[in-house]
Amino acid sequence: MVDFFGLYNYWIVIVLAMAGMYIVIARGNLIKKLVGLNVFQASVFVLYISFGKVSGGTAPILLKGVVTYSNPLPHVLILTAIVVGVATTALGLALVVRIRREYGTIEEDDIHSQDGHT
Amino acid sequence: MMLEVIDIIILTLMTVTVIGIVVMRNLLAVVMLGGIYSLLAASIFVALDAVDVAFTEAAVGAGISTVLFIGTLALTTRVEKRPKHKPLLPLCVCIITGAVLIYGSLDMARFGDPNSPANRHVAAHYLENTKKDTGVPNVVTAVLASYRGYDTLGEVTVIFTAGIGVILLLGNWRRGLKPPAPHHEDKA
Amino acid sequence: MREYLILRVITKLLFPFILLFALYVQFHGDFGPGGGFQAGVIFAASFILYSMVFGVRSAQHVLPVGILRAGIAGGLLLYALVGVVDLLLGANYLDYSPMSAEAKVGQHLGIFLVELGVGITVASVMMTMFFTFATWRED
Amino acid sequence: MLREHLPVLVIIIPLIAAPLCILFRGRDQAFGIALLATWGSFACSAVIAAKVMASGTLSYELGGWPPPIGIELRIDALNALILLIVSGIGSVVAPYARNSLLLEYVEDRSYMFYCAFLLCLCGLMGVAVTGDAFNLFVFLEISSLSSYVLIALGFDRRALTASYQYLIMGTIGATFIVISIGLLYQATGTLNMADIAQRLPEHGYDRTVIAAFAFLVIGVALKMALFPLHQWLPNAYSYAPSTVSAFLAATATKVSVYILLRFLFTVFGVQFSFDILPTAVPLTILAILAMFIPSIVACFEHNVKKVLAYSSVAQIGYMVLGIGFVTMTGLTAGILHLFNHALMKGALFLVLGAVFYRIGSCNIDRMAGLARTMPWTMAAFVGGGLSLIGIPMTAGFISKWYLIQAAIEKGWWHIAVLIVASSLIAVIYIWRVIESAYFREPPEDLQNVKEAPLSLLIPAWILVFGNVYFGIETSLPVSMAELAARSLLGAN
Repeated sequence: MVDFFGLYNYWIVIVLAMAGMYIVIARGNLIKKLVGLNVFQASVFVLYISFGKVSGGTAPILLKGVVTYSNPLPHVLILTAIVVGVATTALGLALVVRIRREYGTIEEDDIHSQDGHT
Repeated sequence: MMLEVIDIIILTLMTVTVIGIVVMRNLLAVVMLGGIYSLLAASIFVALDAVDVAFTEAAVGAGISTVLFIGTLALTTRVEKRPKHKPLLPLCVCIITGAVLIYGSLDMARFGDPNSPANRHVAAHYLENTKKDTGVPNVVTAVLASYRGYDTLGEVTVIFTAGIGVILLLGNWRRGLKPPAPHHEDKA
Repeated sequence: MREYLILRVITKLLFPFILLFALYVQFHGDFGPGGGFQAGVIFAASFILYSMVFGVRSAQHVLPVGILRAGIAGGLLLYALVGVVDLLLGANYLDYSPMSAEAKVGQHLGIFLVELGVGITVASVMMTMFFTFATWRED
Repeated sequence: MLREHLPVLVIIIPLIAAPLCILFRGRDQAFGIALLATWGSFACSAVIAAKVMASGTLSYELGGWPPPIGIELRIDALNALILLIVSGIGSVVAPYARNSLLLEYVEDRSYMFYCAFLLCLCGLMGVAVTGDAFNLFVFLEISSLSSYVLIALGFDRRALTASYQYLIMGTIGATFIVISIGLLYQATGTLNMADIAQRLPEHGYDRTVIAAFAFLVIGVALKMALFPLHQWLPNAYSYAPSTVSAFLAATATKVSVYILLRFLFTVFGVQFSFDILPTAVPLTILAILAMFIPSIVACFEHNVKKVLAYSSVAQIGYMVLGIGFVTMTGLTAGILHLFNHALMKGALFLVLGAVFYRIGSCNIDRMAGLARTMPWTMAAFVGGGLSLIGIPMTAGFISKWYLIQAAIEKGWWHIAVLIVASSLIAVIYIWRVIESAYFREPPEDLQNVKEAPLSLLIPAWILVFGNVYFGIETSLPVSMAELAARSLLGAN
């Protein structure tokens, strides 16, 4: 039972991440794919932050009288990763807007049929 | 124990949100649920002591990203078409990938273990020496801007790239985007 | 958006406080949660709110495209040049210690400057992105 | 005084030049800045390479923090070679862009094109010098984001969808790499690659490490377009502007191959990657499939850019095949091919840019009879094509020769035969283009096409000349590749 509680956090997050990835690769709507990508990445971020949690610790801002802090390094990494994520999303959306103008649709299937399966 | 309870509640809410995102075809609803997902992730970050990350995720994931998504919806369309294919292959890919990750998680240090390798070695060094080295009490800021300042330089470059990219792709330029004609003669 | 009187009044009331909060997050990031990135996003959020209620044109009156572009480039440049200054002072790239007589003070100064660079670039990029999406028209 | 700071200078020169392009605006100012920056970092790379060959691995501590506390730049022969390739191709392509149609297309935002180009260069070189696993991801994303933008600038609307597809696949790949780095961090508590390598054997190769390995290989395979994860590449390279295709085809996938090499051999270690896990077998099988299937597809394509793009997927196969041998000769061959392929694909795509400049198409039928009107351009194509096939006296021959030797050394005769057979397919798709250009009548509207301007011909010919030069005078790439292979194999 203890063992289960030690890992359940990881498992739920893994399932969420895979649901996000599923949306990315299974759906044909270009905007929905990007939402899925965000879900996928956000779940991986939660996984990272889970690695750095220390039971009984507090946020890593040094204070007098506190001995146990959670691990600051995953926080730093994920701060960077969040920025990379939003940058990707913004670029992806700009592409979607342009695709919509050129093709009149944002569904993958319609785009393929317009381009004759190339 | 309190932490575990909060954790389970938020994770359950996140699961419900993701199911909503998969099922719904109204893109505005999907985008809003995506924002809610980020907000829930931010609250879990608070529970896991990552206040800086929570702050950022709430501002970016639930804020700016959602605004940009809604802006795109206004310029494109609101409803997703009904999917045609049976998504068997993607489903298999995701199940296998998830299985590999869960397999990998079996040998991980348990959640919250203060003696896991991740929480010792380099991380312990930061917690011990930040005050002495930089005089900054927020260890996350110190690591971000000084110990791993080069990473942050890269991060700023990434956001810079995205800004340039959006301007290049969507900016209002004098001429529309007409492909140039080939040059049969040399330019004067 | 003439008819939304409450929205307009509340926005005008909130606007300075959001800006103030952004500045607080920017300059207090060493001591509490926050830093350049969060501050930049909040700063941008205030202008995004303003332009949603009063229109992009009036927001761009205060922040024309040229200034935003300069901000995008300037923030990154500030960050990178702090490192170059360290090089010229004889230290390794991004080693802030020699920027002051005492290493600890130098570190603090360096962190302050690079966080400022981050804030400027992030705020300018976020606002630029929003304005670009908002003013884009299909022709 | 600046000599010791060279490893970081090579990155920050383009990084500082990029925002300067935005501040100065103006087509000519941006061009000047970009040219100075790329040539500057090429000069730095050359000095670094000389230093590494003379005195061994360079290490640079960013922020003055010793690794693993801070981020370390670490350059051995392999990194130095990659740096040379990326900055060298960048230096040739930067002046080429000025006169190609691309700048007319982007018109008043041409300074932004140069900015994105510099960012891409900076990202690729940043990946090549860093010794920190997470930093590698950050710079990989700089290069990826800027290449999405550059590809989307293509004249055809399909460039947009190609770029979008690349963005999705690339981000999934990058996220896989992040997951892998996270698992490694969770197991070892460090992000410095040398430190991970040192601590992994102590930690033991448990299930977490195996999962990290799987995610890394798949993530990198997506980024480097290893068959069958290559779907994004053909469209991305065919619809991107020629300048961009030339730059990316010659550098981007190479850097991904470098990441694979670095992680398989240095971080995870030869023993874990190849003795404990049976990685060599699937890699070899995929490599052989990659050598054949995309090559055969290339034989049926009408867009010559697409032919070359599919051929790029095939060439990745050769590199991975060399890695899969896990011998000194095999690795040398793989690394050599990395260098040589950059030369030949760069040359060929630059030639196509010149063709497009004059006739506005890269269709094989539109290129009929082109050798009459554009003899120098088509001669350059023949030069690059011969190298791609692997004719003696060209660079392409050298790497294939090493590859065959490696196969024979292992006693795998059938693989040696397969290498020759796949080269014959390359003969077919290159010959189709040559046949059309030399032995067919030009279309009526293209009777009076003029030769391409020198500003486009000279860069293309520089690379063609490189193909011949390094096919005869092989000591530089071979000695660097051998040194790199030795350090990869000897690291464990």
